[in-house]
Amino acid sequence: MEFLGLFNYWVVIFLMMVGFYALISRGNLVKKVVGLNLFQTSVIIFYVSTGKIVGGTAPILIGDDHGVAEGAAEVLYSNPLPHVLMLTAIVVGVATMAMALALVVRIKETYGTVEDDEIQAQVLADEQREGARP
Amino acid sequence: MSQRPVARVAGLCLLWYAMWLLMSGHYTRLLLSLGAATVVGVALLVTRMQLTDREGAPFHIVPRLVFYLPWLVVEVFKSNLAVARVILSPRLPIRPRVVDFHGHQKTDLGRFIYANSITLTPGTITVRLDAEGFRIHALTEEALDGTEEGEMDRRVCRLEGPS
Amino acid sequence: MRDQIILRIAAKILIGPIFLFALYVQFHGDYGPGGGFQAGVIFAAGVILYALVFGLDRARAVIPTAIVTWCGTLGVLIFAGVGVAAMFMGGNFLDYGVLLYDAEHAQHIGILLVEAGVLVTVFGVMVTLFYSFAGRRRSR
Amino acid sequence: MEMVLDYLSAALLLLGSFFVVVGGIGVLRMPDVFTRMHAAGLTDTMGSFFILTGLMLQTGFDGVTLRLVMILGFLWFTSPVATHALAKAALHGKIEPVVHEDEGGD
Amino acid sequence: MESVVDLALLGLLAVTAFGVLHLRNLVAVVMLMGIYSFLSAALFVVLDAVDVAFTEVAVGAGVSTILALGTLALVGTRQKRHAKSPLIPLLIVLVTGGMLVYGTYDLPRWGEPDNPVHGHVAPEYLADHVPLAGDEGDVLEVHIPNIVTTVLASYRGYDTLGETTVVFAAMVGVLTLFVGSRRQRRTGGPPADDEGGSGAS
Amino acid sequence: MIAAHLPAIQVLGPLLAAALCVLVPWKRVSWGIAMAGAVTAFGAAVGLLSRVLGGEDIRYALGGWAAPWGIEYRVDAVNGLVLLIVAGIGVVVTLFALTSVEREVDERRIPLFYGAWMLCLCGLLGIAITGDAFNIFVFLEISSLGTYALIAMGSDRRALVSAFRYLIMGSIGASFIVIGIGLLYVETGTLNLADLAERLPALYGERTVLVAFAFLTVGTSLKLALFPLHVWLPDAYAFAPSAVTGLIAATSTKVAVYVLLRFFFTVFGVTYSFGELSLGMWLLPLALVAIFTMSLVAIFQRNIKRMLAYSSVAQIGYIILGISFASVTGLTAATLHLFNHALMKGALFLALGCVMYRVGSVHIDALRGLGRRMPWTMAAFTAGGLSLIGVPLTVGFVSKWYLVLGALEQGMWPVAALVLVTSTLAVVYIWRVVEAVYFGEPSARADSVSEAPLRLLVPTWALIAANLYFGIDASLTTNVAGQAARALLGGAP
Amino acid sequence: MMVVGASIAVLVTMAMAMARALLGPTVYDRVLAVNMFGTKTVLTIALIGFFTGRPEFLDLALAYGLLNFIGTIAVLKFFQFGSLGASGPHPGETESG
Amino acid sequence: MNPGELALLALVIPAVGAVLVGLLRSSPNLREAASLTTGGVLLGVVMQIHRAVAAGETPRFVLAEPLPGIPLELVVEPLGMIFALVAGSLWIVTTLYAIGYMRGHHEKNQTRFYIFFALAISCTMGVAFAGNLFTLFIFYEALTLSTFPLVTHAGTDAAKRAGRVYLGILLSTSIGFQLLAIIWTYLLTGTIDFEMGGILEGRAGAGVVAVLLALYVFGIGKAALMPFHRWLPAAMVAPTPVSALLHAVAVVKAGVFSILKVTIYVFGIDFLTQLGASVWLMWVAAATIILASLVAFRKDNLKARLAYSTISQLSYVVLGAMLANTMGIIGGGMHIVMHAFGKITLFFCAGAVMVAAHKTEISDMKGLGRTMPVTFAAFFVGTLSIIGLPPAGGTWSKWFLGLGALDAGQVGLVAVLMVSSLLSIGYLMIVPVRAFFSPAAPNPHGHGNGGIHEAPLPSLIAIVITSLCCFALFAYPDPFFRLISMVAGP
Ligand code: NA
Ligand code: NA
Repeated sequence: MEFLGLFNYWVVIFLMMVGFYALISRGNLVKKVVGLNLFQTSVIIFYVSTGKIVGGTAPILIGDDHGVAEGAAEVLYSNPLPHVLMLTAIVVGVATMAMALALVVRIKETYGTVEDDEIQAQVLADEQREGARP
Repeated sequence: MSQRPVARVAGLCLLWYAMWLLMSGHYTRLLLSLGAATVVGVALLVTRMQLTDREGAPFHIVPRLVFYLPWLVVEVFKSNLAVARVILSPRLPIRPRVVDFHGHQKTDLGRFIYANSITLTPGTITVRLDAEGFRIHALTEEALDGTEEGEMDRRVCRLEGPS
Repeated sequence: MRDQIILRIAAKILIGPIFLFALYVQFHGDYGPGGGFQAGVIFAAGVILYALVFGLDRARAVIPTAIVTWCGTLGVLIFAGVGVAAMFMGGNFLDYGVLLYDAEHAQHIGILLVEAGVLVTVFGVMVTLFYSFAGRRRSR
Repeated sequence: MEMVLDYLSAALLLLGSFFVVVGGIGVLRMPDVFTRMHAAGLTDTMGSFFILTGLMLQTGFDGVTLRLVMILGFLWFTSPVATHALAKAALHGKIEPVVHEDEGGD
Repeated sequence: MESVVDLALLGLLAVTAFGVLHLRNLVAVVMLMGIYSFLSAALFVVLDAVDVAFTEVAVGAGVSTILALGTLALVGTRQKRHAKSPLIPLLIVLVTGGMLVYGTYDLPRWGEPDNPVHGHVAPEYLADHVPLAGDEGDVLEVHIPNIVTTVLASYRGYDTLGETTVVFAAMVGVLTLFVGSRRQRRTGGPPADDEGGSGAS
Repeated sequence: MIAAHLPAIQVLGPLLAAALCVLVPWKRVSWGIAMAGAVTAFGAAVGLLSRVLGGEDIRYALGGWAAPWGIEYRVDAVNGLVLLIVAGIGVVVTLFALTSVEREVDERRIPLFYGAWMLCLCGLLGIAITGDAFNIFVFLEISSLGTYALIAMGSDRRALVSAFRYLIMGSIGASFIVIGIGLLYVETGTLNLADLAERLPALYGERTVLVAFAFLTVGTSLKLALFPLHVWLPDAYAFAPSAVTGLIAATSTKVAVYVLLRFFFTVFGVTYSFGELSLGMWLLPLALVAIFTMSLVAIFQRNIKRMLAYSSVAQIGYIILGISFASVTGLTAATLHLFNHALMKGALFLALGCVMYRVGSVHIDALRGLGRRMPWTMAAFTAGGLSLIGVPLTVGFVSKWYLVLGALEQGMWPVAALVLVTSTLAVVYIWRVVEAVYFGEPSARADSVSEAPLRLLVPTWALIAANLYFGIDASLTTNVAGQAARALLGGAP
Repeated sequence: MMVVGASIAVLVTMAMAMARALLGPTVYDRVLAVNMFGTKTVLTIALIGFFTGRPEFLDLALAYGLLNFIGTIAVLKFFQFGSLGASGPHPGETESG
Repeated sequence: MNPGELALLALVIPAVGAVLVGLLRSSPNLREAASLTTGGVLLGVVMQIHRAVAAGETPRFVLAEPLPGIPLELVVEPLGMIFALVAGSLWIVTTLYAIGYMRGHHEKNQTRFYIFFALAISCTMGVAFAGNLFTLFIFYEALTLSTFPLVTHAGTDAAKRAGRVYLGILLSTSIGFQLLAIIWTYLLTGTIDFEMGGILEGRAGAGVVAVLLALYVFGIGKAALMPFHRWLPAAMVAPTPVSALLHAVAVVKAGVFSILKVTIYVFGIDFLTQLGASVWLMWVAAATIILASLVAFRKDNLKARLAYSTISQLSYVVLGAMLANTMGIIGGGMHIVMHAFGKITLFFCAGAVMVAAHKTEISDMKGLGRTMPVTFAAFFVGTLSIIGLPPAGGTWSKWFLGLGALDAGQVGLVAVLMVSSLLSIGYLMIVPVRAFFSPAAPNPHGHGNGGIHEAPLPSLIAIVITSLCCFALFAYPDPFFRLISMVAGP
């Protein structure tokens, strides 16, 4: 288990970077959004993994209905705080994504394409037209 | 077997509340009343969505389903074995084919059950179901045998009951 | 529409239990995983399945756009309203403990109410989003 | 009794694992999407059936069992629907099933 | 044992990520994105974060995928082969990733119970023994078994209000983009307007 | 009761207004609600700042839970001032929006517009007031989503593209911030800023803390458009509706700077940021390059909104320069410029909003000869421009004064000289406009326009008046800024 | 410990499904693989619950299956109609004419 | 009303005048009457203040306190009084001249012209009465901005280009160097007040003082010290009254005045002498004197030649300041006055020639003295004053500067002064001499000089007044001498 100590984090970092790379290297806007999603999801994995205690269990107290734990002392619970934070992060992620996708749709409707370079060409054309106008 | 719509909805409510109670495991007054409210609310919504007819709440076939399902599980097991053998054979002895035929079911619900039963048993898949009838994709001829025997067709017709 | 027999019937049977499951998840968040967010999404998923199978127009007829948008807003108001109520009853914003005489019980009620707010907003927003995307025609 | 249940459970899990893996192999080996659906069916039907029943035996009759039953029911209900929808879409998408040459047909 | 599943899931995640990077059929990409969410949800279960897993399944895998499909229906499914040089993005990613890896060296080892993160703040949550504001240092026990729920809805309820507001904000944002823009008009929406993206105006 | 709950009301006003704006179908009513939200926030900000200046340390436990378990609001001179800026600008620009937005935004979107508007404001105020690291992220996202929507509502189609690019950059920034916060959390177990500040000194040598610092810095810098991470800003400002440009130019980068200040000075502490990491050495050249290159680029812009946007990036450079000195004078300069730049850019963009309202373009050719047609608007632009240049008796001068003083204090007289020399670049780009406006031949379009309506002129001139007032009597602002600077260096949040 | 064995078996199958998803060749192959991947994840989650000793969270697996199903239907609707909003049968329609 | 309030009034009156001019724009006669009246009132007020100052008072008035400890303050001290007297008296004359010129030349936008003219005077008064560096800087900048519309008055591309040069050099030097120097001074001393004997003594070493002095001297771009002199010739595109304003009344005088003021009140002449920090700047000034004179030689355009003459002459004042001794300061202070009256006369004449004869090039003016005798006679008087020959006022300033140079032991500078005087004889005296004594150039259009007569009457009156003043200042320099002596030490 010892080597997992850092290895786990490294893999997660690797995942993050693949998403990040997709986000910044791809010209297709949808692909960018997907990359962003991957990036954010991986950040969430990173966070959640920090709350884990090996041999621990989910932070839902074992006991009676009212949360009065029977022998709660012996049970090791993982840290609930990262979980709460990441619930928020997931929701934030999907909100951002919805917004991004809506923008992609509108861009497609006005530019006829969702490829970055083709959009840029049209933006430049707009710019020139504006400059040429009396 | 024409139940009145209200009865069907009531039946759904009962069924759902039972499910709620089974799933819940916590029987406080608050949760019990929330459960009741939930069931009623969902029933209203589903009625508004027009989902509570004989297809959406097919209580009439439930008694006969008890006999049909065990048979189906056995059929599924048998065909699973057959397909597993095919997959594990080095030469992959498949002879895929597509077959069209009409079922004898009188209702869409019956056709639904028949089509799904066909698909559920590996080796055959209902690829189309419409006015022209069924179109089946079969992995091997043997897989098709079971269907063409009409055993399943008969059983589903019986399950469907008199229209 | 006879070629939709299988999906049609499957959806008819599934959608009710989906809603039920959503609310089950909502109200058992104290004891297990789940709560307003998850329940809201699952409830919305029920509506989405309905729309996928029976068409968007049909879904809009049953659950109008105005209503879901309204829900998306209402939930925020419920959540914030609980907080404001706490302020009026002498506590800090969102201090549920002052809502009832018994602080512990008040916490439970407060949590129940804010989770309801979350449910309503998440449901409303998710369905609004689906309506928005699915309801748009493709250009070119 | 405990022991028996444990062994039975293990046997069921093993059986389930077998079907699941075979289904996976099938999905890789089969030549086209339609034939692959049959293989995938293996994992969804007997694979899930044996694994879930095996798990049921590991716990008493309680909420967990109930949920396992519901999961199983759900999988068995939705799996053929999804498979059918897929097959129909594939046909619609002009995917011709690979059919054996000396097809007798009927 | 958890670690085997953990590693297997991480491996599958990596494969999925590469798939996303390389496939140019956007539907496949979106489906892989769904898979990515599913896999991470499974991972969350292994990491004892069942609530997160639930949310990831519902929000990440469910809603995101459907919204992405809805988008593809409107923008098409093929990605152009990109001509851009991958060097600069690669450099950025390598630097960023390198930084993070560098930072992990002083990170507490994964999963140890005596990490600082488990020693401060969280214990009071888990003991259901959180102090109230004020000088007296009173505590209030909430007695709800799912600590995540209590933290989410009460201790850090304000974050959750913010989060609900974020969801609301997404709705407002998407509606502002779709209401009254050109497409709507063509599909028989309300009367015309001159808003929404005529070129240089 | 109200006094005790001012911190909550500060954010709650706009939050509730956002929800209510969307619910009503009438555009004027939703504007009224938005105005009420903004005014509420402004009142709360004034109340909070006056209490802070009275020596009070304001803490507010949300949900009644003690920090660090619960989230707490904490107000000192630093964020008190930021709150005042954001809420004050919010009121003025909302006033402006009534007329401007009806011209630039589709009728049916207006209630939604004000919803997004209030969300943006609510988010910015939330970031500024909170004492919890993760809460910063949540409110950052609220304001960001609002902003993306607002920018995308610009009538030029390029607004969509710039909103998308901003979204991507903003999300990367937010993710970096989350990573940074996460690393800090892993090291300390807490999210409360004050608690973090207490626990971090023991961990100063740790590589993880360093990386957390780096990620927080880069993430925030993306949001505040610190050169060279500014690429999203010019187009976003240029193509957003006029009122939106006014709002975000005057507030959102300011709030991001505040976050940076908070992390540098309160959380990590000046000994770590500027002692161990010698942050000043990194920030100083960055700031100078930003000031210099961005001012130069501004000179060549023909879209005046974009010109001012580049100028904003340069002006952010001035703020960062002040921060880089890590001295009381430097921080006073930075904080002052935070406030002053909000006033000047707000005024300038609103003046351009007036032009947009009448002429429909802010291209330099469209502005030719407008000096006669729109004398009040153009006078406002000129006055704002003079402030931007740093002419005495405007707020711009006050900022420059302290900035140069700060530089000279460090013995960096070449830096001081450079600061002043670069102001002359501002002279160049402002003067290009003034010359076109007053000495250019009116274009056909400009020749037929009349002065902007009073409802636009009043808010514009209100900001100009503030530019002049705080330029002639800077005692209030310098006092608050000085107090803020000392609070930052003192370490207490 | 057979639970672990079963988990590994399921994970191996998931890997095979993943391979199919990446290999295609047609989009329908990918959908098939993804759907299969999803249902196998349901099993994985159920199994994880057992070997981590907290099997009471199976609601999660149920939700999983549900969303996997809806996702698959959405993809297929997308392929068949090119849109998610296309009209379908009326729910009141029980028997066809 | 106490003298401090009077000082404020001196700023307000021209501003009020500007408003009046704006209100009366539809009636040119009333408008000009308003201009003249405010000019008269201003002169009266300045005289009042002078009485107080001559009596040894130091009127003060605090306007505001923009930055803590840094007030916006008016303080009238003798040097400022000199400047105010010059500007106040020349404004009326210039207005008078402008009335004739602008109408005779059919200029457009005359209202704008008078408004900004009045505003410029208001700013000039502010510069003259600035109580500290900050106030000085503010009015200095305001003066730049208020004169910009005058420089670009013609609205042509050439005018706009000139305006850009004007603004570019003046603003960039003032912001880049002067402001820096001010803030630096504040940092070193904690104050920016003008104090007799300076504020820097004991607060800064020789190196810092040298740098600071350079920052001030070059930062005060209005003094047109080379190499920051380009704005002055460029601004020649402006109408002649504006040139008069720039060269004689307000702008360049504000520059050299500021240099004197900074030298005396910030550095302190004793401190400067002691450090010798200003020696190299003396030579920069000397070089400017000679180089500008040489350039002037090569200009055929009369106004351009006068412009370079101004550059040269201003450096006399700078030189006086840099000498940093009593005689130098007296010479510099006196030269502000003398040059003002001399140069304004010359510009008035140049403008008169332009209005009446439509001639701008010196080579075209041969024989013109016969048709415009008054004008060229006045030009001759102005020339005498500039060169420093009796019986014109300029004699005094040259005399004191020479003494100052000798006191400083800089014999070389005396030589420079001599050479410069010779040069100015060469390039200035030649103009009236040719006008009177050369035969008229053959007229290409063939109708002789019949169309040419003297300048418009108001302009002519102005010319006569200023040239008489040149004589008067030779005979009666006492008021100015007394004032400058109050600050120049024993
Ligand atoms: Na089958
Ligand atoms: Na929960």
